[in-house]
Amino acid sequence: MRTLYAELNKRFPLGELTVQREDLGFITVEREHLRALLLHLRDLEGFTHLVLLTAVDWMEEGIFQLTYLLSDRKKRRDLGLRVMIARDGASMETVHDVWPTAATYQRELCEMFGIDFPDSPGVHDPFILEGWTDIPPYRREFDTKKYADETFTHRAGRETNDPAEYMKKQLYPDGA
Amino acid sequence: MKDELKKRIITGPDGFEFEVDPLNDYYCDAPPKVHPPAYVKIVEDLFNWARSESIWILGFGTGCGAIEMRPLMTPRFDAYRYGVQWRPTPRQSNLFIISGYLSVKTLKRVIRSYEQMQSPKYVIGLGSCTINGGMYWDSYNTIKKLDEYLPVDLYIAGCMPRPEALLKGFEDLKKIIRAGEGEGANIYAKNFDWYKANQKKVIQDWDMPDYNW
Amino acid sequence: MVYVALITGFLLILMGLYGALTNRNILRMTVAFSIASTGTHLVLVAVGYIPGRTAPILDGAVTAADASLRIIDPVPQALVLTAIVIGLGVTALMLTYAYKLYETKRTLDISKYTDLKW
Amino acid sequence: MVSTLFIIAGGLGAAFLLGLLREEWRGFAYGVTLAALAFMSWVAGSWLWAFVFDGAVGVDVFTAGHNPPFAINLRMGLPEAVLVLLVNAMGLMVGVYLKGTLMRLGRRAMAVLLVAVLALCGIILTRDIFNLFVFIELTAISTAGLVLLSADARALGAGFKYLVISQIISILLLVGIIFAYHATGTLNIDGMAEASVALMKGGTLAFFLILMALIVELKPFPANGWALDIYESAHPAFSALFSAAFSAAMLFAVDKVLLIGGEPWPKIATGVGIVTFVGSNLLALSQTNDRRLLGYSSVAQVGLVLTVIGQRAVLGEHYLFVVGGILLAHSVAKAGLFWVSGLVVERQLSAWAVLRQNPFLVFAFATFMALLIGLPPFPGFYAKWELVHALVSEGRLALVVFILFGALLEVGYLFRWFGYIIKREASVESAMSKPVAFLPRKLVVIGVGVVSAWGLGYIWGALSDFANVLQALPVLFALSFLALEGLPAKLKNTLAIVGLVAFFAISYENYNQLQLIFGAIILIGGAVILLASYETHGKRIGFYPSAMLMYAGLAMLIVAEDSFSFFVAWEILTVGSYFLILRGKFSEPHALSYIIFSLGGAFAILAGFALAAGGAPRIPLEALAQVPATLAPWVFILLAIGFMTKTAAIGLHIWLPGAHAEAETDVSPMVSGILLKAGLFGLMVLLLNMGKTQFYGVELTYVLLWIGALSALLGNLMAIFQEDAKRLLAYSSIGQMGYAVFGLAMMNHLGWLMALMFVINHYVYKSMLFLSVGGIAKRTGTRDMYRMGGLIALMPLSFIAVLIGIIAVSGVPPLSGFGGRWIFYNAIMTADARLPMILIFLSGPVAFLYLFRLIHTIFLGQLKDEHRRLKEAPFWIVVPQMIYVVFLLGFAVFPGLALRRVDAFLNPYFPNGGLNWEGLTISSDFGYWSPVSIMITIGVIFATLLAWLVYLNHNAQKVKQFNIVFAAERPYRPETTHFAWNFFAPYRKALGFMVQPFVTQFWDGLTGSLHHTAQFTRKLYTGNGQTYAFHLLAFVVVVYLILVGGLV
Amino acid sequence: MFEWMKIPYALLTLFIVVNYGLLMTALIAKIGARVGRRHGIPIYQNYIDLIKNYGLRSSITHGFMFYLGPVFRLTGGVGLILFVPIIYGSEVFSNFSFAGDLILALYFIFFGTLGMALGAGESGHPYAAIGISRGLSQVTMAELPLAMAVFAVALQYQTLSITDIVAAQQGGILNWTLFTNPFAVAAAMMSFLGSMMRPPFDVVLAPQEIPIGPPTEYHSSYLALMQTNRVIFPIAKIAIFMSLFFGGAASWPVFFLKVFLIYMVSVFVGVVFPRFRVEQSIRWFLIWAVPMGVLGLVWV
Repeated sequence: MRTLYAELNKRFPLGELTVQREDLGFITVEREHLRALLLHLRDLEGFTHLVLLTAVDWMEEGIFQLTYLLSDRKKRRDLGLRVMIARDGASMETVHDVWPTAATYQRELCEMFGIDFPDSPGVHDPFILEGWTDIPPYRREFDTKKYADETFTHRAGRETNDPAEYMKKQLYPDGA
Repeated sequence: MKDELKKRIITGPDGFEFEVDPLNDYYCDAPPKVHPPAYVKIVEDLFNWARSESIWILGFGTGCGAIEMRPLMTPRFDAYRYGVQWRPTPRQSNLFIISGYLSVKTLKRVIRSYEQMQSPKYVIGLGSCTINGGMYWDSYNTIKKLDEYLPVDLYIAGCMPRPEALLKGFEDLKKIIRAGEGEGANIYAKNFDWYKANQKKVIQDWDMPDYNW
Repeated sequence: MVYVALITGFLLILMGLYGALTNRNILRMTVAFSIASTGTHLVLVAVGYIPGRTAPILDGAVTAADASLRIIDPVPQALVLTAIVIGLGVTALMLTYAYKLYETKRTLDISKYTDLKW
Repeated sequence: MVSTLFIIAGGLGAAFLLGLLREEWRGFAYGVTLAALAFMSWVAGSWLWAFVFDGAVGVDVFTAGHNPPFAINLRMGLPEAVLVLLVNAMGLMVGVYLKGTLMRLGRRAMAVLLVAVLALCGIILTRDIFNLFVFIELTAISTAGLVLLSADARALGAGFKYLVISQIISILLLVGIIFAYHATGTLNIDGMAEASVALMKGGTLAFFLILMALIVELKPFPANGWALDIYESAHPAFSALFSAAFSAAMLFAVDKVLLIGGEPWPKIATGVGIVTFVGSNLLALSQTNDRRLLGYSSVAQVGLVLTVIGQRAVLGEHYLFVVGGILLAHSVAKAGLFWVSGLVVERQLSAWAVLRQNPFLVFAFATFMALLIGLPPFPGFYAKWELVHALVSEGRLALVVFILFGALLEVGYLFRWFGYIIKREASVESAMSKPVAFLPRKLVVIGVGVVSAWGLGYIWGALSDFANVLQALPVLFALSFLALEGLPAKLKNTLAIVGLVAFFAISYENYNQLQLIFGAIILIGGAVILLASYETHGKRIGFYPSAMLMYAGLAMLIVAEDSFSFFVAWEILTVGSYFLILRGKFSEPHALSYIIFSLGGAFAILAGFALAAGGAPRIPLEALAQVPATLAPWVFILLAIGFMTKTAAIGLHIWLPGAHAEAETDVSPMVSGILLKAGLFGLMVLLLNMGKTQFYGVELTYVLLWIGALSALLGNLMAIFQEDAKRLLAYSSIGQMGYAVFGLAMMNHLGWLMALMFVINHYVYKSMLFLSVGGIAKRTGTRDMYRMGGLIALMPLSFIAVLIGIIAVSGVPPLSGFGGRWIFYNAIMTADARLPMILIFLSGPVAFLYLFRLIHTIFLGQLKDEHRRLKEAPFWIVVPQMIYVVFLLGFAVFPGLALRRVDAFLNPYFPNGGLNWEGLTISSDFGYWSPVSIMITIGVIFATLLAWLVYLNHNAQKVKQFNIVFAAERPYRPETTHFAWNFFAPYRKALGFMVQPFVTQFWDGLTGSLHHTAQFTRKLYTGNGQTYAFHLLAFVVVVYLILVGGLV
Repeated sequence: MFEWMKIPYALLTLFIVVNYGLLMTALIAKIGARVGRRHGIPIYQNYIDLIKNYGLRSSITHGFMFYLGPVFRLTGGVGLILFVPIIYGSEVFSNFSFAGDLILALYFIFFGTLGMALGAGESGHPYAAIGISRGLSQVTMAELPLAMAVFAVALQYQTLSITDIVAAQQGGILNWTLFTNPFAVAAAMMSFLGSMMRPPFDVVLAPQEIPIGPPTEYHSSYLALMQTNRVIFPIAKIAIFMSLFFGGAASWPVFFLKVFLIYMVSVFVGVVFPRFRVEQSIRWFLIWAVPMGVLGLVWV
């Protein structure tokens, strides 16, 4: 993994490398190098598979972190590329032409985080939220509980317990 | 709303132009009717007995409970013994098992399928999610109380209940039917506006007729 | 003598035809055809000629009475006269055509006049 | 009577007079010219009148008061009179036609025209061989002069080439003449003929040269490039003269000269003629220039006449009739076509579409075309009949084959051209939008041509030994619609219906049972279909003459008693139906393949009849039974092939789908429901009279059995893969006809009964289905079934028609189709062959597939957006359908009404295995069937159950088309929800190999290779005058070598 | 003159056949279940289902043909049973066989198919159309060996009357067509497999792929009518097979037994083999059944 990083670093200006496992690492890259890097990884380094594309909402920093997780099946290693983009008017270049599967992930990100991917096919079509009018639900400013309370009727008499506490009480009623 | 559902101007083969309103022209918009039981009691009793002994389930797995329904067909549980069998189309089914949580998107399909079943028809809510949301009680995208949206005859609690519980549920449902209390379809028709209001509250892009025949 | 004339006639015909088929120039072709017709005329006359007799002209030398014994067959003579006249006409027409053709394309090469074919 | 000499003198005198006139007096000069031509024509006409009506005998005119050989003599006999009249009249017409050009060029041009005409008369009249030479040279010179009339600069080159050729010819001729003279001592043709023996001793070559010189003047293939160039570039009026009059005169000269030669020489004429006929027609296939095409055609026709001249001995007393028929037909037709070509600005064939602006011109073209091809009632038809019969009786079969093949080629390109005229868009330059003004003067000339064409037809009909086609009532009725073209279509339709019904009423008495069935279908059935024609508006020009011609042919066919009248009827119905089919919007190629197959089949029939006749001019149809055993199988095969082109048996079927599918709404049922029956009728006549026939040990009916079975299976299989509803029905017709052929070929009582039942049923349900589908196509604007769907509620009547139709077709009880199936099974119980049954067994259920598809994809399934406001099919299209529905229901219950009579009719022919009609039950030797019981039983059960269901479901909610269970989703568009396209995809996967278009590929390959041959061979004509001269010499040499070889 | 007594006799036949059919199909379902080590449905389950479906309260209709579909279907079944002489030698149970012979029966089979297809088509459901397309494609090819076998039998006995054919097979088991023309019978039985809508030829109904195929939109009493037909029709068909190939039946017990055994042929095959696609089954018929039929034809 480190050799790969060293190799890549010769060609692209890369951020730091986080090695999670021997076969799984994450690299932070600049947005403008992403595409070239992806193509390089896909065509020359054997990362043929886009495992997933997901986002993390760093609300406090005002950024979204996009993670492109790639897999090299021959060498059994995975590499995640992190790209930071601005949270306001979030938008990112589409990579569906590199991996067609990306279109689906991008559609999901668009719906859940409100990140736009111009030119990605069907990116604005509803994915699982048909007729959603509120702000995208995975943004952290979205208050799920409040929304659920307002939208859905709850059955009276429901109790909520902390499972650990509750089981403790059930199994050891004497507090031992 | 999808483009296909919007009104459009069509030119006929003879050059005549006219408007097509898909929601009106392609879908029947009659409201459901209340179907009274047979006039003669003994006939109704016979029918109810037959209904209870011939429960055809709509094969529609909405949540994780669908996994629990499959074993009923296997030799171990063999629900066929009780006159229970699965049908591939709502038209021919009598029992709709809501097997677990219902997302809003699925609810729309469930309503549609339910309305396409013929009366009398029954609904079983399987698992806690259908009762009060269960572990999804605070989810932004699942309904919490099934009977707000559909007339439920029977709930089977658990997360998830085992197939045996389902079999027991069938037996209880049979009793309900035989007692002439499985009138969910009529309740739905009677309280149609209320159900619709509830449904439309969560389904915000309501783009179908009120009743899906 | 008769045979000489006959053979000469046929030679002329063949020469004429050969010339007409090998020369591309329209004027040359016309000339070649003239040669060939001359050959034909020669053949005509030669066929009608009987050795030792005189021309079929009834004058002092030949009287009407002995004409049938003294003169050669007059019919070919008549024919040849007609043929010559006609040949002249045709040749004249060909020359007219040659002139007209030349006016259109400024060439006398017959192989250039193949607009019509197939 | 005026002396013949006045013809020559008149022309010559006028020409001299013209020379004296002042250049400016053009009008006067023109008047003189026309007057001279008219005078010459009058002289010729008066002679002809005298010969025909006053019984005058031929006279010889001796010039200079001497007898030949000392003087030139002219002869005037009947043929001379006819030809001279032809030449002069043609000259007169050309004079009129050329008015503009002549006035522009002045008196000299007029003089040349006069000289040309008189020279031609001279060629015809003279009996002196040298005089012939002189006239020929005169002709050559004047021709070269007249070529210059053309505005086309290329004509110069053509004229020069012609001069080159004529030089060579004159050399050949002169040399030949002088040696012939030398050998015989005379220049008189008759004298030479008397001295033939002496001539042939030493002067063979001399005679050969004379003959070749004349033949070469007739433009034999392939030494005829020069002539084609003239045709292409000369003024069309002159080309008319060149083609019609020159050829006629030269042919007569050849005919005269051949007298000298005696025995072996006519063979040369025949040989050269037939090569020319076939070769030129073949080359004409790939022509796109109209005048050059006409040139090829002219050359070919002259070749045909030459062929016939060579067969003089065979024809005997009919010689003049045959030669005259072909020659005059050719002259008038070709002249007419050249005149018409003068009205068309552009030279490619499709530019003739401009003629559409004037229906008269279309009619004229059709007349000339029919005249040229020899369709009834024109002279060529009678001539062809006589010719083929005579040739066949002498055993000259190869010649017949070549003649017919050449004629078929001619049919090909002429009808293709006609198709262009009717269907093609005129090119941009001659913009159809602005009507072209046709000069009335020229129209009159063409009109004279048309009138003479029909006149000739009448004359030849009267002269023939047979009934005059133009006196047959049905034909007259059909032709009378030509005169009524100006009336509105609805009125004409009424007349037509009344005519058909009235004719049936008249003929009813005389029909036997078989004829009655066919007669009822053709006349009454035709009238019912015509009801649908009330739907059309306007005048519908061209429809009624064609349709009535077809019906006339059909009506004459079923009452025909001898081979000739049968064949006449056959050709008439073929032609009529061709015009009908051609009316369809996109039917041009299909109509063409229809006419080619049909006329090809007709030629086979002609040959078959000729073979069977054995020298007699015609035979009663019953006499087919007495054909000697050695010939019988051949006759059988030829006739069967001919008839099967109409029933579209597999292999000969490729014309049918397009022709039926592309035809107009009310035409499709006519050509499908009625026309196909003609082929069946033919087969019935054939089988009734010839019965089982062995061919090298193979039973021919057994072969028919296989053909029928294969047609049934493959027709049906192809039908299920069609997307086009009418095409589907058309392919189904192939299958249905296969069934009928199969039934006939079984040669037993029930097989025939089944075939007849099919005849009735197929007429009814195919007409009904075609009308129904046609009505729907009219409303929806498409014939593709997958574009329709869900029309049941909008077009309930059409639906009922189709429903009843498909139940009847598929043979499901209780409708009448079942009767057919039942009889079929009983019939095959006694048939000898078992294996072909398997194919039939399969084709039955397969039929079910396409029928279901028809009803499903059109009426059921999803209604499309654009069809939501459709109305029921037009009233008049629905009316006949409802009549059919009622009939089908009635026929289902009481099939005995028709079948019983047929059953009785068949008894004499097939005494065993008839049906027993006692009570309500029909029984055979094997089984039984009671239509009434079936109907009642099914009816009661059905009604009971329906009542029960309605009772249970009386309050069912009526829902709309998208209220379907769609896996919890819902459909968005009807197009994506209607399962219709490629409906039987699995079938294609499994059995698609059986519907590979092998037959189409075969015919494509055949026509393709013909075209390629033509394309390749015509490169021979390089356009170089020298090459042409070389061709000529080589031709002479080759013929000589062949001749020497042949004589040795 | 029509004997009116035939009507009650016919109703009696119908009654017996319906009840037998209901029980037999349940029994066969049970046997199928036992193969899968289940208990399966109760033997009277078919009655309950039938009553239940007749007793449903609501229904919808897609149009006129939608109504007619089941009517056609059941008319086909009932008509077929009435046109076939059920019990050999019995005047009472010969029903309306006087109306027509074997050919009538064979062609009348299509009556219901056609009506059903039309009704299903009217529902507008693409799955219905797909199912019809498959069903028709398959049945045409399955018909071929049957037609050949029937023809062979008719030739063999020189009659098209079912009664006569049965008569010719009397007098011992070896007189059955099964033994006198085994090839024809083999072909016919293969065809039989193809027409019974059981594996491997049940792709028409494929419940998960094209939910139940043609009847996908049918419900309530429509479905009940079709269910009624589903018990009558196979029995009628088997009765024909039995008469043609297996010596017919001279009494009801023999009838019951033979029908059951013949039905079991398709069940045996069905529980063992997986499903064919349509083109596969067409090829199968062409390769195996058609040659059998040819042999049967040649054999006669």
